[in-house]
Amino acid sequence: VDGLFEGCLALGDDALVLAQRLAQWCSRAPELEEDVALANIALDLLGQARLLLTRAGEVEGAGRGEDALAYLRDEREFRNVHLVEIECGPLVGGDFATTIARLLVFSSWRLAVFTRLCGHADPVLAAIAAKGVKELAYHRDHAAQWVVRLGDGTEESHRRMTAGFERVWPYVPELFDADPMVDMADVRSEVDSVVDAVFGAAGLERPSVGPASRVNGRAGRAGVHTEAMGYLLAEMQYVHRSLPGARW
Amino acid sequence: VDGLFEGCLALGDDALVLAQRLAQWCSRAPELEEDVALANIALDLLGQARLLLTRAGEVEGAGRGEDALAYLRDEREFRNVHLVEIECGPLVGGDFATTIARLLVFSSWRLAVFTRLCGHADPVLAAIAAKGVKELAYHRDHAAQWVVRLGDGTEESHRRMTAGFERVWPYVPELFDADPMVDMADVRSEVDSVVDAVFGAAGLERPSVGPASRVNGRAGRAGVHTEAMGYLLAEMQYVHRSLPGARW
Amino acid sequence: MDLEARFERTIASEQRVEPRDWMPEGYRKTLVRQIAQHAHSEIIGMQPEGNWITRAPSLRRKAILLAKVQDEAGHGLYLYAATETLGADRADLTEKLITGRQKYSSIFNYPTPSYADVGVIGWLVDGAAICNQVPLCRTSYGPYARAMIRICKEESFHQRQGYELLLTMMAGTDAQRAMVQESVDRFWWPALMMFGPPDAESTNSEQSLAWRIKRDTNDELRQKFVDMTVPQAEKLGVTLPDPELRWNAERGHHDFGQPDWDEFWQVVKGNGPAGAQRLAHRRKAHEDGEWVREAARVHSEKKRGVE
Amino acid sequence: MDLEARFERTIASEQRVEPRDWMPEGYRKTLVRQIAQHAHSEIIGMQPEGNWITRAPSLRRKAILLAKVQDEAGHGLYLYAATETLGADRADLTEKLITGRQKYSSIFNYPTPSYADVGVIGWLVDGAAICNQVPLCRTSYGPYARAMIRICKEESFHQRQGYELLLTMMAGTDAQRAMVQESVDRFWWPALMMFGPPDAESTNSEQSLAWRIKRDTNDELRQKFVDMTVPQAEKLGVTLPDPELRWNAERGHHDFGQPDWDEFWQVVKGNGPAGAQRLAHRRKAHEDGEWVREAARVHSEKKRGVE
Repeated sequence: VDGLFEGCLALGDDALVLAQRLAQWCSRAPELEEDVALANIALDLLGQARLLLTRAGEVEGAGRGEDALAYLRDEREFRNVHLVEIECGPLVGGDFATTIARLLVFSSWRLAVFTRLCGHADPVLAAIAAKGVKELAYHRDHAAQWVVRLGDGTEESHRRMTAGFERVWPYVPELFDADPMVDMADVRSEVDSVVDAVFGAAGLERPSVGPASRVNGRAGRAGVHTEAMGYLLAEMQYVHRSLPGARW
Repeated sequence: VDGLFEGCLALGDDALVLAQRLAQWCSRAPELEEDVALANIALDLLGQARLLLTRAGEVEGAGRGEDALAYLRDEREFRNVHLVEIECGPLVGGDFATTIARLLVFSSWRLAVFTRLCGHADPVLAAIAAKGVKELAYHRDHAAQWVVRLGDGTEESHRRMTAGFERVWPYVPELFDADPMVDMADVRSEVDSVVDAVFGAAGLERPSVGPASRVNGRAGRAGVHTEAMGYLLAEMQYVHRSLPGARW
Repeated sequence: MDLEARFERTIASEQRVEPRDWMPEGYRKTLVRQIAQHAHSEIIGMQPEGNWITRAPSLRRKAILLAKVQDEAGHGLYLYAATETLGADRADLTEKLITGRQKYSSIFNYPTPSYADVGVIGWLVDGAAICNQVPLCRTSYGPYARAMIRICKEESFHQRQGYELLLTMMAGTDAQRAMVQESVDRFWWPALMMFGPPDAESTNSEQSLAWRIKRDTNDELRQKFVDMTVPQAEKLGVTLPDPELRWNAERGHHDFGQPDWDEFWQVVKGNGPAGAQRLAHRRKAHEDGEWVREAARVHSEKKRGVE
Repeated sequence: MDLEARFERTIASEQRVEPRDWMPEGYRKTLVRQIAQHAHSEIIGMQPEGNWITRAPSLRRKAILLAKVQDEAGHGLYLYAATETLGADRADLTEKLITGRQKYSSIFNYPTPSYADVGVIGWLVDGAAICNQVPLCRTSYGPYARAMIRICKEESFHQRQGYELLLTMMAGTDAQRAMVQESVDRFWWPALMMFGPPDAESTNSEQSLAWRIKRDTNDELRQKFVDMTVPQAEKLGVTLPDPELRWNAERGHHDFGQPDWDEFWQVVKGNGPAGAQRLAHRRKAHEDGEWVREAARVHSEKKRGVE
């Protein structure tokens, strides 16, 4: 299938990088139940990443497995969107609300994409998508519940939730870049209606900030990343790269 | 000279790691003049590190130069004290006051040590020490001036300066561990009197927090580091390690 | 028959005390303190291993590690729930933890500077914890015993995963083997300290043994752990860093050296190598989350008001 | 002779206007805006390269890079000092920067995802800056011209260092050469944009040329830059990513394509790929430093009171 390698890589990288970001919350969530929930979501995404990268490696046929793809590619070979790599807390770049804002948009988008991929010509990708749909529906609902709680909660939580969406909003349009596998205009209208409904229930306004512009038209899907990505990869890949030939 | 390799390595690692920490302030200092000053101090320490690691490599005679020692050793082979590796701001672990507290203690100690090393039997080490003495005197005075300003300034700055010293104090005793090159009891009394004089001028009390205990008696000088060190090394070494065979 | 006598009989006949049953105030307090300390240990214990999630060297190891640390959060939740059956309040216990008024296991005040520590914590630290905890599955207080049964099952699974990581590393490169040995050298003595001070210096133990909250002495458990661990170390191919360690055929047990008890007391006092860091981390997470918990509370009150 | 005529004569005779001299309000305002914008560019310009200090792949490169970024802070200091000779206030200008009311060079809103960017910024970005700035060494306002002489000298040094890094990398491994080419591909068009929009669309230029604050048009400078850079690219062995780029013997200049001016205006408007990040970084540093500046002020007042 044409573009299958690139498609699996892009979706795999999205999941891998967001799992990495969510794992940073581990032992730092606002309550224990949320620590468990965020770890669950990170584990689901990590599982999706492993299946997708493995499939990408098989399709490529050059002998690269999930770990070769995750640990031995350089930054410009990663195909994830900017939305998953930017810092949204807990340490810098945001807070719990920012993390939830990203999760709502990302999981709504990914659920819409995976739903459509259930009928993909590649049976392996179709099966990965079918499994992922259930997980992503849970992620989206979890995020939506928090958006409503925080949007509706206190003045401070409303302000933070608003700021969180403003922080992530410039990175949303990249999600809808034309894709050979899925009709993204269609996905966009689905995501728009989900997000608008959540905004309505939470008493939030859709942010008015414009999209982040690109570098000669290129962004994450074309391998041009934000400055946060290099630090993320250095941390993720360091042990693997510093012990060449090791088995784990 | 016995212990020369270990001595140069320890002093070189101290300087390298603190230079790395200070460089994180670059573009983040409270005012432009201080951005320039902290970069100057980091550059001096980086220069000392390069000379000391180069000398360590020569003494070892195994063909390792400054970059092999800086970029290709694993964490447990680093010999710096914990004081220089812990996070003291700007991003996490402290603020400008914490950074200044560490700098005062470290540069007072290092100045006392370098003064004594000017007469070392190894002429290269003695020359490095002689050059460093002038630099370190400036670092110490710069830090002392800030401690006085912040200790004496506002209620907030006094509180932060106090907290800064409490943060770094548990890591101070390691500086005075017995050393074959220098009489550390002597160094300790010199440092004590410098620091006490600065505390006096700043209206600060000597902190009462106890020393951080060790791991089976071992700390930084024995290659057992705090958890901050692994992240620092991953960031510092990643590019070098991911391009094997490259020349720079 | 009076309440105290009935309670004593329940204990003596190895039956379980349940939340609705009468119990002496000392029993309740001791239990709350012990279970809370155990819960705190699970929560603080997320940090030393959590330190490696973002850096795990394979995706499979990353998933295993994240799931393990998540289980620790789950254990914390069961245990706090058990304290609530005794009338304690989770928020209050958390406050006691972050202000240093209640302790947690000192082992978590040691740093994890190497990925091998993930394996060694699984093998030695979880191993020691299991030695401590298996008897608690028969502890006299029902909710605690039931939580321990579930926890011990999961801990055994974690221990096997840790040991398996070490087996894999020992079958790897020289650098990997050196990492494992270095980690064992660091964790061996702290693991022995997990059983608490020698019986001669231990307080609180006698009453706890009588109430069957505790079931073995510190020294008995320490011996059991050493005897269990030595053959595992041999199979692994690592050296335990104790020159006095040897089989004593007469006793039918291993003789072994004493940990540095001065270091132990320093660490218990909160001066552990990573002690301040662990508490500061927990405190920051708790304080940073305050606005979220407050918003959730306000939202749920508003919702209740509307319905 | 009236003040205005004397001012015009100073300008016309290529003499310098000094702080004590009378000058038209429009001249003063234009200068403050231009010099402040230049100062802001130096300060914001610390970030894209500063991004690599902690990760520089050799200690020598780390020292060179740190010294360079430090020089940029120094340039910012001279330039803010030049605005102060015109009655401006640094704190006020900083406020205008962090609230987005004054601009800085848009080039710094591009990210630096690769270590090769350090070299390419030195070569192309500093190279373009020098083309823009060399004429300013003869600008009509004395303090600005003198600051520019010093700055241009240091910038040329930085440019040579950047080019030297690229020569070293091109003589290295295939991976290093690929890094350089990828970086050139990203920075070529943004570097061309540094000369501003085409003359036909540029505002403000005419008066600035008349006052000799500016000395060449955007398109003249852009052409000069392209002509200068093409042989350097050949020597380096990189391809400039412009299919229309070729020597035009008739004009005695290179013909070249146009950058994406829509992207340019987006970036100028603040939606650059790293625009929000740059301003947020600067704002955070400024706000985090407020208590320090306040303490220093209070301390020095106390001291003055005592003496």
